[in-house]
Amino acid sequence: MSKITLTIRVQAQDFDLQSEIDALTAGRKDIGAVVTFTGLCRDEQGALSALELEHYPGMAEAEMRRIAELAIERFSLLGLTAVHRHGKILPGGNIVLVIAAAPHRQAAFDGASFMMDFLKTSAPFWKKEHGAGGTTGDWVAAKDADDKARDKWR
Amino acid sequence: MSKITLTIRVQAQDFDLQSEIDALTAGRKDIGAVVTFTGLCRDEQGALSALELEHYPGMAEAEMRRIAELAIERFSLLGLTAVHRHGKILPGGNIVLVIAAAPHRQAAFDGASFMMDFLKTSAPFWKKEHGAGGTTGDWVAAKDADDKARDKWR
Amino acid sequence: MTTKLVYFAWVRERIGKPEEEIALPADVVTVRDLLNHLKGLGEEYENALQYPEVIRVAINQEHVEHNEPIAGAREIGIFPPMTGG
Amino acid sequence: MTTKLVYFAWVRERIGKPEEEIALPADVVTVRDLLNHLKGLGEEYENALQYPEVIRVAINQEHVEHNEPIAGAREIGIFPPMTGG
Repeated sequence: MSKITLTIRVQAQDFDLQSEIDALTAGRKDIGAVVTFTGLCRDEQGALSALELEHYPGMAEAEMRRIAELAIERFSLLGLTAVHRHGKILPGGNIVLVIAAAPHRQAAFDGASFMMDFLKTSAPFWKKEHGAGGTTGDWVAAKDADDKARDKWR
Repeated sequence: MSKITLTIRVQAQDFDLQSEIDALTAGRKDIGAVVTFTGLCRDEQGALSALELEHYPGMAEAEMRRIAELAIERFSLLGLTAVHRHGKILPGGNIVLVIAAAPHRQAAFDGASFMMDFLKTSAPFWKKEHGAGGTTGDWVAAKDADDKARDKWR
Repeated sequence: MTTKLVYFAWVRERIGKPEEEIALPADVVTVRDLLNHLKGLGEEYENALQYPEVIRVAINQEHVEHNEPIAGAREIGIFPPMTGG
Repeated sequence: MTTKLVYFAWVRERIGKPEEEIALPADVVTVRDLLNHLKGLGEEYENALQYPEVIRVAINQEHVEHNEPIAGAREIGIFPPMTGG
């Protein structure tokens, strides 16, 4: 029986990808493929001073764990890590990290992609834009494309 | 016009994921998604002492660059890094790293997956297994599954 | 007996508080009944819950549909569609 | 005039050298002709190129099919299917 490593965290501070991977793979010889997804704060127009990430404490972690367990089961993953930041995040900064580990590459790619598609639509986080001029902007609207990305896994 | 960062390396030494990502994303605000793939040396049965990676110097880099340029074009990537190690690699050690950066997540996932599927079947690298008892084992056979994974992109 | 309600994002901003304990009438049975009841509590609730079809609800920190009964809920979360990740 | 041949993995091991310069007869026109010609050079070549259909060939470090003409090749690489990644 393979050991399955599941790590879920919601935190204000930044994360370090290599140390998160090391925590998942250290001392193991059964992992052949690790896929990571990092979501960053974009600001192509220079109109943004920061994104503010609000979350539902407790439920955010519980929902991420529920999705992670589905992904582990469906793709026979050996490990899954999901870290979501909250609070103010500057353009270029990290928002979310997902790491999926598996014996082979397709399962690792699918596991990470599935986790992100469901996290986007089900985990209780909300983004608000703060304008470059110090103005408080709008809450980001949910996208139909995200629902479609999720529904392709049915 | 967005700057596109393309990095291709074949090297004996290990790589550090976070610093490779930092090199790709530093100072940019147009990247919203970074997907990485790390391929590791597996040894579930404990029968392996090391994998030995042979490559065709010059052609290996050229072929990786050719595939990377196809991926950048096809998925409108903002950056792509591919690092492949050669020489002896111990079980649990890193073999290959691919990083794809894009404005949104689907392109980053597709870019990294496409790069790996073509790298596996087209880049001139060969794996030989060294047995746990000090025996020199067989060359790893090419897999039909890898050809199929590549052909799904046609 | 009271129920704890927690609000997030623009629902929280429009209602003007992050949470409250309220007593619910006996005829508030489902999530849909709850949203309609809240809409009657004042302009700020009306403004927040104007389009109940877009509002998401969690009972005891699990997503539920609008036809779910709320009996036994310790905590009910009310919020817009999620936009994390 | 000679052509540089480079061998990799089990093709290299069976032929017993990583590279060589050889003079090719005028009737060796395509990659397929080359593989057949090499098979006639001795047991080690016969052993390496026994199943030419699995052998991959690159001219000047680019993959080519077996019907490709070799005229103008500075370097011809001969190797098994790739197994990197």
